[in-house]
Amino acid sequence: MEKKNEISDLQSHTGVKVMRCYQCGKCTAGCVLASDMNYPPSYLMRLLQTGTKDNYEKILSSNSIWLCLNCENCVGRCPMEIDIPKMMDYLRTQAIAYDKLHPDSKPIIAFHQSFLDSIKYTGRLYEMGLIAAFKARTFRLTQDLAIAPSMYLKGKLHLLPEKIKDRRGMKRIFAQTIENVKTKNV
Amino acid sequence: MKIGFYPGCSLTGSSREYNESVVAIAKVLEIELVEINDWNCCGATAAHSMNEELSLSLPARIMALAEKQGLTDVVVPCAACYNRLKMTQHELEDDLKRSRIKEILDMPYQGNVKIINVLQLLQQYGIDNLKAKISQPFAHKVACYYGCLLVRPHAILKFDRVEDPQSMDEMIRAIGGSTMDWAFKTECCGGGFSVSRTDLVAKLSGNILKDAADRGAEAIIVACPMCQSNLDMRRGAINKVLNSQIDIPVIYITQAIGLAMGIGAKELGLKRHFVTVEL
Amino acid sequence: MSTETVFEPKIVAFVCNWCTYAGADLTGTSRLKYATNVKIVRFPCTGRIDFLLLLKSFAQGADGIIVSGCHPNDCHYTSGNFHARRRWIAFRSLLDMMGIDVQRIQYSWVSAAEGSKWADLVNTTVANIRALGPYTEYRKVADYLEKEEQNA
Amino acid sequence: MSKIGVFICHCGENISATVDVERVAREIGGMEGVAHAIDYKYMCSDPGQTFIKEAIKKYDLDGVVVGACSPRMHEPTFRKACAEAGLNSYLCEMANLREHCSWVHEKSEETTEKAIDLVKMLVQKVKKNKALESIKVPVTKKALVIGGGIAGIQASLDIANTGHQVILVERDPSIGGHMSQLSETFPTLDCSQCILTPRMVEVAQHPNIKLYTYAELESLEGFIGNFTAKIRLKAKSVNYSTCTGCGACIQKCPVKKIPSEFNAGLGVRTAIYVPFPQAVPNKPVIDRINCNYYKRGACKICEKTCQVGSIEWDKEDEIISEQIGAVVLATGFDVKGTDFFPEYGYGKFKDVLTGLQFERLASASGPTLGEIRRPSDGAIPKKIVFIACAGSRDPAKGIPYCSKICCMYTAKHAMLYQHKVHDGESTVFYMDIRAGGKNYEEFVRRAIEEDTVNYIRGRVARVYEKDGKLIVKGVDTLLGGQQVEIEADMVVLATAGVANCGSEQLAQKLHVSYDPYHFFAEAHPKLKPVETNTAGIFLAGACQAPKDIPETVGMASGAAVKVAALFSKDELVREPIIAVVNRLAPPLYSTCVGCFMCETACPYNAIEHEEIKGRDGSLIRTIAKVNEGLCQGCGTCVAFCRSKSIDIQGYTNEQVYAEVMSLLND
Repeated sequence: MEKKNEISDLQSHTGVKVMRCYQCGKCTAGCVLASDMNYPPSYLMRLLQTGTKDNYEKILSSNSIWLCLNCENCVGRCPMEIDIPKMMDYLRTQAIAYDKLHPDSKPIIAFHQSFLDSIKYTGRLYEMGLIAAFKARTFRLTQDLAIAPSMYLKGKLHLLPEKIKDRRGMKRIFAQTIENVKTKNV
Repeated sequence: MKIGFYPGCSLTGSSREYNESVVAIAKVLEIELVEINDWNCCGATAAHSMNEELSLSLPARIMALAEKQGLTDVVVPCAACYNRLKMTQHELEDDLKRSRIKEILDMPYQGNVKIINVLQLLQQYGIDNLKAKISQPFAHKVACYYGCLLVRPHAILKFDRVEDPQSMDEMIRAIGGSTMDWAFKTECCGGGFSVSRTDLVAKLSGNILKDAADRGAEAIIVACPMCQSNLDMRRGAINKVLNSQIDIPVIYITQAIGLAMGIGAKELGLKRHFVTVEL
Repeated sequence: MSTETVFEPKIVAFVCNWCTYAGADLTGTSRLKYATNVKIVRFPCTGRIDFLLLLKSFAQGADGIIVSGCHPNDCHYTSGNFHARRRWIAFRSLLDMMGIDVQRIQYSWVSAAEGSKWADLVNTTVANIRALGPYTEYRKVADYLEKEEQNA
Repeated sequence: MSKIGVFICHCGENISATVDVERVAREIGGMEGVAHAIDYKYMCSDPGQTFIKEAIKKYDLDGVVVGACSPRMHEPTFRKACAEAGLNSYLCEMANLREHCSWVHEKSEETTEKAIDLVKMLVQKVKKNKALESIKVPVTKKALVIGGGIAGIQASLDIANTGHQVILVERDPSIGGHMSQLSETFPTLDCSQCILTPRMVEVAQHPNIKLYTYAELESLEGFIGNFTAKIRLKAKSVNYSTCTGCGACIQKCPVKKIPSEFNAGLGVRTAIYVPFPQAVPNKPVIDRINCNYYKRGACKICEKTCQVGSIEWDKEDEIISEQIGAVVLATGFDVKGTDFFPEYGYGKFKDVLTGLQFERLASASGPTLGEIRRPSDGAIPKKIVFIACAGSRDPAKGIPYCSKICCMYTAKHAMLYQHKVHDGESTVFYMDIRAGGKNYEEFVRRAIEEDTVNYIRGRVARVYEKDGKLIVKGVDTLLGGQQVEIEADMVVLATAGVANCGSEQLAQKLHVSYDPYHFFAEAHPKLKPVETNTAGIFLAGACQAPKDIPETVGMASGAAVKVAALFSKDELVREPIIAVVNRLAPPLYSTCVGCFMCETACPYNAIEHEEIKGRDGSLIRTIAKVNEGLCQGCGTCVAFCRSKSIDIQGYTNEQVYAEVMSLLND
């Protein structure tokens, strides 16, 4: 019987069995951002295998979980078919609850939040609004100043958002999921 | 031929040329695209990075609407949307998750709509039938770039080969072009970091662009708005990293086919690219 | 799960010596755990199994039965398991006629190398029979058998 | 009223840890008809057996039940003990309290109660047991060895040297198997052919060995000591009695571009060919699929060149029949190709090779005469990468098990490369180095320390081609997952060792069991590694699981000894587990009505017709009779018999009914 802890939660939630990993490193070998991560995927698997709280917190406060692009190269090549990307999704949601987020996560979360806000209010992605909101969140006022206008000129940016009719429905979805504090990932 | 159509946000905005080219060739091929009424955004990377239930609810709503509209097959040109919809369908085979998501949506959801990408649509239409519509063979040597979301995870998408896929290459050859063996067909371009981590996008997209250039590609062919915008819009940043001047255009498979059918560059949205397209 | 409230079915397994009996031995050497409800009766081959014996078992109050031997083509005696399978197909209709739920008999193949398959087979069968509940109409079968014996 | 003795074994703690053995003995002791019941730590031990023997005498027992391990393990042991104490051995039964009870259940009431039920069941059975006399059958002292690799060669020679006849059947045109393809062998680096070819010649010349090459087993019937094997001699299209093996035909054959099996596809051969120069027999066969004459009816150049007129165009496959007493299976293994690995290029890169292909490159008899050269352009690779576990230990794309030999041959390959290409750089990507074996670890250390092979602990994600180089993207997990990129000229995959193609069908022909990977299954993982579950059929070498040469040779000799032991007697005793038709006093004679349903059911044609005649010789009735020699005791006839006149000894209706009744009415 395995004892109830962060790892067992992660396993029961994602269906990943961390002990299946025999540390061959194939995931890391093929990971496009491994060299930018605090802990490359295989190392992260090993941290999980130790089952200690310290190592689990190391992971939550690392940039690895935020730099993972979910490109699925690792799981596609893993001899043991360990779904690392699915695990990363889970770890990200856990990290948000945990207050020591790695600085690298800030712009990424900011982008995601701006993105989701746009969907919440319009039902679709309002790119102009997204960029504006993102700048506001990150104070990267100058970024993309060069391309934004030409995007507009090429008809790639709308000044006004497209809105769907059933915006109430959208709000309800958000209220019951991401805004619902009790929301445990299914 | 009549089929459901989910354009997704990019195709109405930053990648509208993809939409334009899809619509343009569909017209020639006499495929009627029936857009899903009041469709919403699939949530893309943002949703599944932040909250699983949300990442399932958004695509589920889209498919529920399609069902309500009586659509049995839906074509999804955007690889990201295609991937999210397929993954959601898979996840919701689990009864617990399905009932929870139905409760969130409070809409009926069967999960039996067939989700296909543009390449699958063209395969269904038939490569030979496609050939019949070619008036100006696309006589160019190109690198077909599939990216991640179109082919992975193979176990769930079950589309093409996981490494070195061929479906786009076959199509290019069918319209008179030549393709190449190259090394970055399915490596990631940086996807969702387009805005948040342009530095990483420049690095990853750089590797891809360089390999294609080294092997003498005249163009890179894609079927994903994220790949296209990273390789095209971010070209300035990329060339800085590589410190070189690579000016290979990045065009959609549908644009290539459109050109071969003799459709005008403007109608195919080729004027909207950042890297000028002269093919 | 509180065992006292759960119905513990009586299940007899008729298995062949070469494949399934050996497979069940492997389950043991692999230390895989399964329910105690099933008890194995060893036969040289499933071809030996006289299906009247199964009726007898029901008549004597068995709630369920497992019949398992070698996979097709793997029979130690070339064709015994084929004969068993043919007879089983015929036998099923007889069961229907007598109002015995076919689900009470689990017919399967477990090779000498399939220790884990045996454990799964036992556990799923026990679960299924538990769901079906105790077999109560054995009197009917008993009467039928008495008639049979008179005829014979 | 019967007097049964019951003996419950603790098996050390294997049984007593989860079963309350004292209680089992106590409750069984109270059973009707049980005269004596005890429990003891090790029943199979000498004192344990003595308990049984003494009890038989003291209580004048007429039946014994031992509650211990599986009868498949110790039934012979305890039956022998009973016989020694004067009790007919077939009055002894075993209740399987270990494999079927203590090992598969947790310690609990239920477990102990199940144990009690199992013992009761056997007590009720044994009450119905009858004393049986074992059957004596003659032994045909001739062995069939299937497969002419090192395993088959060793087994054949060892059996032949005990003075017994051997028939060696090889599928290919020559014996030698994989070993003949190897360059040098670990851990001594002596040349494979130098040690193998003398053995091959010895086989060909041995007076007790009949060699059939280019032949396959068609069918096997019968039982231990008395098999009939049908062997298909594939048409060689060359008459070996006249052919001198001069090779002129091979020189002249116009079809020259057929990939050579012997060179693992790296070399080419002709349509009429001898697989390799040292082949035994050193005479050619015509490969009819590729021969011009068989393809389009014209050519016949070989016939024109042949001085002695040995070409036989119309020769057809021939099926011969041999009487034999034992079989040794030595069909070896196969290697997975490179094409199943997507990330290593689906086999499309010419310079990505399998280990076996590298052996051919390194071998003096190979396509490059032992020089390491790239198949693509013939250049000498200056950088070479070896990838271990390419398919092994890979449930997703390959096989879950460890192929065992790869760690050693990869070290050998790297070493050979360094010896042949002095300015070369070799890298090995590995997960673990499994070098258990005499002088094996030392060998690997030598590769690393003296031959400067660069060992990197980690797997390779992918290999791709660029500017004529193979870019290998790997990782060094010992540096916390640092990525490693190598521009290699050649990549060698240590692909998995898998069961030989057709092994499943062969197993079915022989009625031996096989594992999920189609390797043949041994009778017991520890104590019967060379026996199969089918008496008289033995295993040698890699057909049971991947093995290196020393292990294979050891196992082959083991199998040979088993055969020799079997042949050391003129007749062997068979269990009398056979069917019998009941006989009664006149006027009934038998309840058999002569419907002969049994005859239709019997897989062995063991049912004969017996005429019952009156004193005046007039025919009264014809009833079924079982031929003891042919009956194998499957009992199918019993299930078919409407009048319940045929029954099978050891599993009679009475016995099995008693078992079932006991289980259900407690």
